Amino acid sequence: MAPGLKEVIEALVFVSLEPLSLEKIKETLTDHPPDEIEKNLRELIGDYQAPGRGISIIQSGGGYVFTTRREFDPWVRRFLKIDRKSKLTPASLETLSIIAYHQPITLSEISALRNVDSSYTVKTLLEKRLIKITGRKKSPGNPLIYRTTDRFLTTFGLNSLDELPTEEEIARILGEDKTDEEKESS
Amino acid sequence: MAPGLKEVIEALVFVSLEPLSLEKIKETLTDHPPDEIEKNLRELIGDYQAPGRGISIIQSGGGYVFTTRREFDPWVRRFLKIDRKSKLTPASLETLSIIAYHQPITLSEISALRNVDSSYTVKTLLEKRLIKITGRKKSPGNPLIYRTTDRFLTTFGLNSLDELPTEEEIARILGEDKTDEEKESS
Amino acid sequence: METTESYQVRLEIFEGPLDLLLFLIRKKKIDIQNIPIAVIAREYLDYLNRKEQINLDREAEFVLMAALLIHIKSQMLLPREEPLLEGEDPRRFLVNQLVEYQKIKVACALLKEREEEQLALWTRETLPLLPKPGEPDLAEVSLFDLAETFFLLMKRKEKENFRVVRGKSYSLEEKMKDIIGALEREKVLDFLEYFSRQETLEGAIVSFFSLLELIRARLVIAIQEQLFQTIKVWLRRESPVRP
Repeated sequence: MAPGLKEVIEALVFVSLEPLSLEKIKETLTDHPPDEIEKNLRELIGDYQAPGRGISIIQSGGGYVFTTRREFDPWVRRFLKIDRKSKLTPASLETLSIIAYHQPITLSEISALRNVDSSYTVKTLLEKRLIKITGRKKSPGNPLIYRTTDRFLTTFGLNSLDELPTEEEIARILGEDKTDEEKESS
Repeated sequence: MAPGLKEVIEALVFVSLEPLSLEKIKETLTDHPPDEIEKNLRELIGDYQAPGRGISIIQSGGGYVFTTRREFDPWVRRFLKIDRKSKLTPASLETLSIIAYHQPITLSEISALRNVDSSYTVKTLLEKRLIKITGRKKSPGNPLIYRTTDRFLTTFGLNSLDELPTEEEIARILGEDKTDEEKESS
Repeated sequence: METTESYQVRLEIFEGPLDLLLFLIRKKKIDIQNIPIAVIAREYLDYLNRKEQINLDREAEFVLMAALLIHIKSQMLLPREEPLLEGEDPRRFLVNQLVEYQKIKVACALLKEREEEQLALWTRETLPLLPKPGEPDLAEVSLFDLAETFFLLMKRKEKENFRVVRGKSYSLEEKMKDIIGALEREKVLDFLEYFSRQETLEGAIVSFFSLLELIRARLVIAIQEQLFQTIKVWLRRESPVRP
């Protein structure tokens, strides 16, 4: 094992404000074999999982990032004098889910799926940088199209869009609901 | 020793936006005796002084703050260079937006619009190949004229410059608040 | 007051007509693939009736859905010579929409759990200490950032009373006359609207500078109460009358 490699990785994850991808670590440390880097990264994450730590490294948004540990949330909030981090409103969450699953998507397609004019929530999501405009659709009127951002991924602790709840998961939950209802009515 | 106190302090130093003073820690953790807090803080700092760490806690600016270790500075700098290469500063973004909407445009026209000498940002954008020189203007001094590149289009997901969001579209998105307020107050 | 309240009712309880419909279907334990449209239409109308005030602006989507339900109901009551084929069921479109919406609702619930988890984790928001002061913060930008930056820049320029005239196709004088003309007809001009009506970007920019010239020449009064809000323009008379 190259001496100091784990420490270098620790320093890099720390200076990166955004989740640091494995590719970027490898790109920076070209003089180390990729498998050495991966091994040391795993060790580093392991070190932080040991008891007695206030911070840890999580994988989110396609990379690695330092965060405080969940159990210290009350103290952090007391310290920062923040009651609660603001949650998304149901309307925003609904619109965001639609964009996440149907991207790239236009405003009128979003509104059609929700059956509600969604321009206001789309604007809010743009402002929160959870979605972005990425071009135009080749269709009459050439409407702007929207996609989710990397910030969307980190907000939900996802590494990529592939980690969104799958059709099967959704179907299973819908199925469970149904059997519950049947039980109730029987 | 109070269990978890060291970890809480670690989490607080980590999230603090400025060097965290001992007083502030004591203010937050009023349910712990001050000498316990001091003892745990010292232990925490000691933990990070052990070999094999890439970051440490130093005393600076009237408080305690995380920093990367001096010996990893070369790697950190190399990383930041790679990390920042792919991004734009606010100044670059401003300059790029002017070129996008006003092309073909000369350097002095850009500088006039920004009220700032823009030769440095123009140079950066040229290096990033987001803009290119396409000739000279037939005017006194024959200044060079700039245009955006195909790479600019792909970066922003556009097929052609006609697809840039129009004033109407941006106004509509940014102006949504207004109509809502009007509706509500009516 | 009522408007705000009904708006909140809608926001907090039902995100939209599909949400309400789904609620009624679940409450009645109805199979989504085979909705008894007469029953559900009655339930839906009952709900709308129970709400004391329905603001048509805000609740237009709910009313539209009621109309759709009644329409489907009438279609289903029409006597037919031959029974409907599966694909011709007038409920088909609505059912498809509901099925898709139901999936989104589940996805929402799952994402909400994940959001909750993430809310308890705190990341650092400041750049770590480095021996030399860093460059300004960099950010990845989207097309929206690009466009927004430009238009905000243009707005800033306007405040600086800066005059840039590009392109020969637009004359400042003509635009100024145009604005004055519009003001004489309409008394008050919503500048954002006027600005949006311009066919080209250059036309829009020139209209901005024309407005500036008019303000500078003390021919008009322009007021913008807040950033992003529209600018209202009045002709200046001896004693300007503000509405």
